[in-house]
Amino acid sequence: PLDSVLHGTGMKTDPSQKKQEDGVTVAPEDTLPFLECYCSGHCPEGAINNTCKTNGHCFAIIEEDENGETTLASGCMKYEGSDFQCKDSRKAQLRRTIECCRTDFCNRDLQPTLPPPSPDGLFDGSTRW
Amino acid sequence: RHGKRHGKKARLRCSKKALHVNFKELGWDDWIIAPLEYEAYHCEGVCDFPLRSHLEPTNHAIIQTLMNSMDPGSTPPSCCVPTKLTPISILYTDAGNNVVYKQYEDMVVESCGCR
Amino acid sequence: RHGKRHGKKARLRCSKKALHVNFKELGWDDWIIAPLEYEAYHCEGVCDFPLRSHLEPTNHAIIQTLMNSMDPGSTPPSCCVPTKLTPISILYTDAGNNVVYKQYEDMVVESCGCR
Repeated sequence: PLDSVLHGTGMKTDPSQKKQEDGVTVAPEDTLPFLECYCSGHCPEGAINNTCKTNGHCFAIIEEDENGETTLASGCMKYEGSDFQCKDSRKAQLRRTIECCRTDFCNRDLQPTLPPPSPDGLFDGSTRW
Repeated sequence: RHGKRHGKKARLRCSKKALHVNFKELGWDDWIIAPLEYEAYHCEGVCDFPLRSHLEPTNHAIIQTLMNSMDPGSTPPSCCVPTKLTPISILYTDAGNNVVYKQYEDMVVESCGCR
Repeated sequence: RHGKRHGKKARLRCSKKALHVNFKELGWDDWIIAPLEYEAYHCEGVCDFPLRSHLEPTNHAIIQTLMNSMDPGSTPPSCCVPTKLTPISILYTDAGNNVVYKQYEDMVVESCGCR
């Protein structure tokens, strides 16, 4: 299968995919420990003490809206898709910066800063892990 | 300051809202015996970046949300829809005038998400 | 004449549309090796009564659609979203500079429906 071919070329399949003894590959997100994060701006229903839980990342994001108003918000991000959301896109129309981290409440003190406005109106958003 | 918007109403993000269904108002009290009303809830609100974990976004919803934030005109945002639903049971009279008690699946929103 | 609308553009009903994703345009060619673009499709269009079977509506979507047709102001329509999705595999460089080949679930829309 593909895995062995890849091994031959020095490439790896996704390292976080664990193979159980019976050869069944366990989906990575099912083996990840749950993380507690600080949430503000949009917490899940019933969240207590601004706390949310996730198998993925905590994040903090600063964003500027169409009227130039900035908001700093934070919360929980699912494991699936965090590759994409934590990397974000530098070509987003509105200025924003997201930072992700993976220890309990690590996002409480994150202070992401807005990227400088780029001359052609598209913002060179930066993302940090 | 985390989560604070300076005076402006925070945009309504995807969440569960009330939706009270009254079978009598729907004109169904001629075949439904009970219940004649129930709380179905519905999902409403913006699905914007980043999609929080409790909205259980798919990878596609995340990609679409990113594409929308790059060019809102060409790609619509992902949509706030029910992700978990529960059944209710209804007592009614069927076409043969029998009284039937049946469980109807997916009648009540349990949670909402972006898809 | 079935289905013909007199001059007015037929409302676009819920269906699968193109959505070409270019990872380079997203600025991800610094970590994604291949593919640098793919067709993800997306779902767009009106979910109106009656919801056709190929849109695989839930009972809740049917009830919500009926409530919307009774009072559009108080209840939004159900939403056109992906109902079946398929994966793609991506070759990328991870944070440890390893080249990784990973299958990402739910990346391509297979079919759309009203939820």
